[in-house]
Amino acid sequence: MMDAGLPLLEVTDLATHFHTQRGLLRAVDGVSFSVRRGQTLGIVGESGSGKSALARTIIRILSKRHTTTTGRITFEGRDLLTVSEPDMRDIRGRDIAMVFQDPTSSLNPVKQVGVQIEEVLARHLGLRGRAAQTRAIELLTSVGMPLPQERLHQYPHQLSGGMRQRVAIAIALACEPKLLIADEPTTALDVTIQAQILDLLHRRQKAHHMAMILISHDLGVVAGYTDTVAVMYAGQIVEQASTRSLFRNCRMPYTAALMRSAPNLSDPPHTRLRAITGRPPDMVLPPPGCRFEPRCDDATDICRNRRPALSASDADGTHRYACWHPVASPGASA
Amino acid sequence: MSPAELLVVDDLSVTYALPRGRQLIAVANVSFTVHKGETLGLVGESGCGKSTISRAIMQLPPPTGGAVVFEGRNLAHLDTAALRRARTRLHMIFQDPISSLNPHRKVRDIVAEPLAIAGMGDAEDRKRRVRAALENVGLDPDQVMDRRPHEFSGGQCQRIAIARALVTEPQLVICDEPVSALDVSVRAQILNFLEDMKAHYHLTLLFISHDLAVVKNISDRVAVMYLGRLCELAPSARLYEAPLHPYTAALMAAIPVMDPDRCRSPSHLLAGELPSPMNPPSGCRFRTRCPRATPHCAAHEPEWRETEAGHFVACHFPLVAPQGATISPARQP
Amino acid sequence: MTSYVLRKLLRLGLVLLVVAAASFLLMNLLPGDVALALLGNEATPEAVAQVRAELGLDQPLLMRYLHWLGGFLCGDLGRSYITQVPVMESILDRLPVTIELMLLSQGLALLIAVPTGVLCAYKAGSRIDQLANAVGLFLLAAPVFILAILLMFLFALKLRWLPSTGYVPFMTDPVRNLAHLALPALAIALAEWPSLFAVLRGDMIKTLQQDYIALAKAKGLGPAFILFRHALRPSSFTLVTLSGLQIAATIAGALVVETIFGLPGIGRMLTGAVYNRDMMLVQGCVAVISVGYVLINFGVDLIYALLDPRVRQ
Amino acid sequence: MNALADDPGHETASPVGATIPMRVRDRLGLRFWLPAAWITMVVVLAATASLLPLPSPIETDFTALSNWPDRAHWFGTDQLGRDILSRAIFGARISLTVGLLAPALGLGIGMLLGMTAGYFRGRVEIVIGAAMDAVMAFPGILVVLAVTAYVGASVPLLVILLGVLTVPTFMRVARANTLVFAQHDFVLAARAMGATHWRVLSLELLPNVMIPILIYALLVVSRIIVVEGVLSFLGLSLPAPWPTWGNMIADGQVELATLPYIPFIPAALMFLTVLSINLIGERLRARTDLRGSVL
Repeated sequence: MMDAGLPLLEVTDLATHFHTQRGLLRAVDGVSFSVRRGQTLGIVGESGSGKSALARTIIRILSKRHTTTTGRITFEGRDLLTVSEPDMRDIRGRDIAMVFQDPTSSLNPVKQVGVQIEEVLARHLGLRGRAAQTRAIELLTSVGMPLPQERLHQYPHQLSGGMRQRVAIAIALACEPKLLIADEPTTALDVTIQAQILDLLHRRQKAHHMAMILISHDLGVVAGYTDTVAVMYAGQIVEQASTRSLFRNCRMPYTAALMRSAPNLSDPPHTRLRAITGRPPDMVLPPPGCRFEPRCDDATDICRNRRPALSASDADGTHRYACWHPVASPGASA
Repeated sequence: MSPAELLVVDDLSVTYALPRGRQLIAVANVSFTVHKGETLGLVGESGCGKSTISRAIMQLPPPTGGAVVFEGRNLAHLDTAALRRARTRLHMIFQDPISSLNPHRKVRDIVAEPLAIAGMGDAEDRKRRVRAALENVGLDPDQVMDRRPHEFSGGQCQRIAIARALVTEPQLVICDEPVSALDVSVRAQILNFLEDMKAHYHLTLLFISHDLAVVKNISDRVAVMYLGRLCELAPSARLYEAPLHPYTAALMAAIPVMDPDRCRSPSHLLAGELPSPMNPPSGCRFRTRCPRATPHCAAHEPEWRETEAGHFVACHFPLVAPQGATISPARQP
Repeated sequence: MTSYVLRKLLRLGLVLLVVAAASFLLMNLLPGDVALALLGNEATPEAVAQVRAELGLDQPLLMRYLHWLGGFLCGDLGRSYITQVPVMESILDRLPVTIELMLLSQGLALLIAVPTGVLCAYKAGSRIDQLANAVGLFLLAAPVFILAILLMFLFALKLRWLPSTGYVPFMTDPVRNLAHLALPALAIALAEWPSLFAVLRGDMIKTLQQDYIALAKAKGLGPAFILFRHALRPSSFTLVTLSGLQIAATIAGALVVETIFGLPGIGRMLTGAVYNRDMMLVQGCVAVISVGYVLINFGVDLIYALLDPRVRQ
Repeated sequence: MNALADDPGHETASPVGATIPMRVRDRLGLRFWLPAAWITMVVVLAATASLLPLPSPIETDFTALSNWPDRAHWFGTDQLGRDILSRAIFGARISLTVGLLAPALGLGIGMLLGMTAGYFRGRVEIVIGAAMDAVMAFPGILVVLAVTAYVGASVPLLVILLGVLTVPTFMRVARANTLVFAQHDFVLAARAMGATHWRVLSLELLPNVMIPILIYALLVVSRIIVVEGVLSFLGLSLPAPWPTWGNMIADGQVELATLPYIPFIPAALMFLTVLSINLIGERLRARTDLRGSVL
């Protein structure tokens, strides 16, 4: 890679605030990260952590009337927040594509599958008619769709959930984007289908040397398919590391608690789960200090009063966490 | 029937009539027993019929075939009054805690409803029981009794729903995906809490979920369903150590594990999609996606048999047991 | 699709039979005697009996119905009691005026409602949306006859831009024809607009929140393409159904508006027939209008199926 | 899923033990109270019309023909010298009687049928649906025209006819809401506890269905007032010389060019009344939490 040194996407101090009746809701509140070409970044968080809002902010599809966005989103050297809307439309679908959570609602119910694929081809590649159709069939074949030719004239309701998600992926891959944002792409699917779809995304990504942001609430999903992981809590990234380092060596109590609270197949039956008490904070009135403080076992006064910055824990600075009292790392002398 | 057998589901079938004379067989010939004091997990993907079973047990509507025997009595044969009495000993908890509480009623009325329906106790007695139930689920009765469900979070609503299920001190509680709508952190709270309640009230649970990890955690025994039929039933630990049915194995392999180093080979992936329940495959219903399927599987429906004590499977070619002994398809129990 | 159309056709046949039977029964089961109504209370019993025989009223109900239905199917609706002109002839004479009025008004209503509905949904909450909603609220409160009188007062009597009453056939002079129909059609259209607008706007706002609109944006498609090619069709189901049902309101509007503006349409004829207790004419008008209404709603069902692939199965 | 799919706001009710969350209650405001005051005034005047010191609404006064509004006759007199204020107040009686009673009748029957159809489904629903379709196959106004042509117009007849004609729409709203709420698990939960159908319908479903249907009923009231106006405009409501807003407008329309106040005063009253009801309905709809209801 010529520019392997430069990240493809660099997000700096990004904040997205929704205007609600109750006040300003800080869905994304000061988030920074970067994604390199061909890499996969996982973003993990519970519902309400701001991960979907973050994805929609990056491709700028949130309503301008109801949101305020600040910060910088540098994609291939351009700040997406200052790019004009027509230019942004050229980027969406061609350079950055997105796969949504529920394929039942993310495909237009009154349009044939083929039309929905072909309109991206027409929009960005100028392909129309027979050429577009041939390409659409190729795309459907590449996402493992049985009988692709017949699918072109079917409507979404005639397909199963897994197949609909394959169509959504075909649409996303149509212009061979440089970055794919997959927002909980398998949450609405059964486990066996989830495995198929994750595997498909992984293979297509490798084939196109595409960068990917894989958003999920499930640490297990993220563990298997990402290079780096960012953990989000209450609109902020609280820990960020290479996937291996995060799962082997997590420092933020929230990440640790999240890992412990999910039941594990390898544990014997009736193993007591280590639940996190309480609930995520109200994002209209977030706690002034660390946002996890009200639920954290190790919280002290400093946690209540001062917000911890995202700081590096290892020598090369790739493992970073925001915590005053990090979990002891087995390798480090804390 | 032994006294330990609290609920016996025998050859249960649920069939829906569809327009133009078609039939949807949602559940076909399912048999299992729930012993007093245990937790039986029922696991399967969407559309496998697990929720239909829970409703058939509750007689909502009664199953189209087979019998549901609770505390030694066939529920389908009970008259209205007797069935209503039986329902005080048999309760249900639902997936979506918010949807399972009427938004227009106060918590005190919601929790008292089973008592009111069964006509148990006088007003004073009911109030006392409601308070006790709310306290037991960790809610302060004075704080919550006069509020309505929308003022609570999902996890709290689930506690209220559990208080309602426990207020008549039932024997058996059917939990239909009780934690699927909750976030990971809240899910653990509710799962722990169900274990506590089970101990406190000496409950027996039938726990239905699509999530194997959750089911394994809470259950003593686990039954696996696919497309309206049981595939396998075994003690929880045993099932996970040595699954016999290829579907069970595939289901386990598909669960994402929190380990970045675990190898994910595509060979573990189950190919294809769930066939339509309106037109299920002949013979073994899993054969269209089964890596071990042979023409024999298409022609013959596998028998439900016990391969070792307490381990049942319905498969012509079960997987090799870890001891190294192959269970040949010809050997009958 | 074929089976859907066949099912709807079967239903159409049944509904038409019900409508025919109901139109007939309405006139024949209600208390009161047509002959007596025609001749007045001082009529001699002999005269009444004679009229009853002439009208076939002495036959059993079923026979009368079959006789009437046979006539109805052949386009024979009997003769007016008063003018003796065949009912069908009078209706065919007046029908074009009413049909033109309804087409103009419904077309005008949709022509205003679709762009305003789409625009206000896209800019929901903005000034223009608030304004449109306020206008809608006011128009919704203004019955069609008040609008008609107001329009007539302003544009015909005060400003004298358009004629107040009268009618010129389209074939004679298209411009004057349209001039005569402009105010009546506008009155009905303005009365129809608020509900069509509100329904489309509401559905469109819901559609615009769907994930497939987010996906359309994520594809890089422009707002006009998204609004009209992605969002409009799934948002128009209720609108289509409503504009079929609204024909009923348009008919009520036509009755009044034709009377106010002196248009020689079927509505004015029906109102006159009601005053004159010309039962044959009333029955004929009711039957024809009802059949037309049923046919329009059958057409609406078909359009619905064209719009939404999910209902075809 | 909307743009705020990840909206953390939905999990924000404070935990038990902390302060009880205040529901954001915006005030009803002038847009509610002004129309409400107007409706109250119209209702009170109409109800006490015969007790008020008003000139007779039907007696003609040839000394005061077509007087423009002045101090003696606040709203002027019509071509026959009748006091328009008095006629307007008496006319309000008809509008309100028909406008309130007909929807009440329709709501009663429609809700019963709609809840039955939506809850029991199956054949009951098919039969009720078909019956409603048959009623709706006719343009309602024609039925009223035809029947009044035959039996002669009267207020009770109008109430019954218009009431019956509103049954299908009430039934649809009731059924749609019943369908929605019947799918909620709380209905299944009640059945699982052994609640009778009657208990489920009256305790679990009725409170949920009632609110959207009452708000819808306000819309129907305003619509029926308009329809009564159309009918009396066509001379098919109360026979002359008794006043209704509709026939006052019709009578006045003849002299529209020279005496516009005669039709426009009752027209304005009717407009304000209908507008007020719509405003109240809109305000209540915005204020009430109709999550999940179908309207």
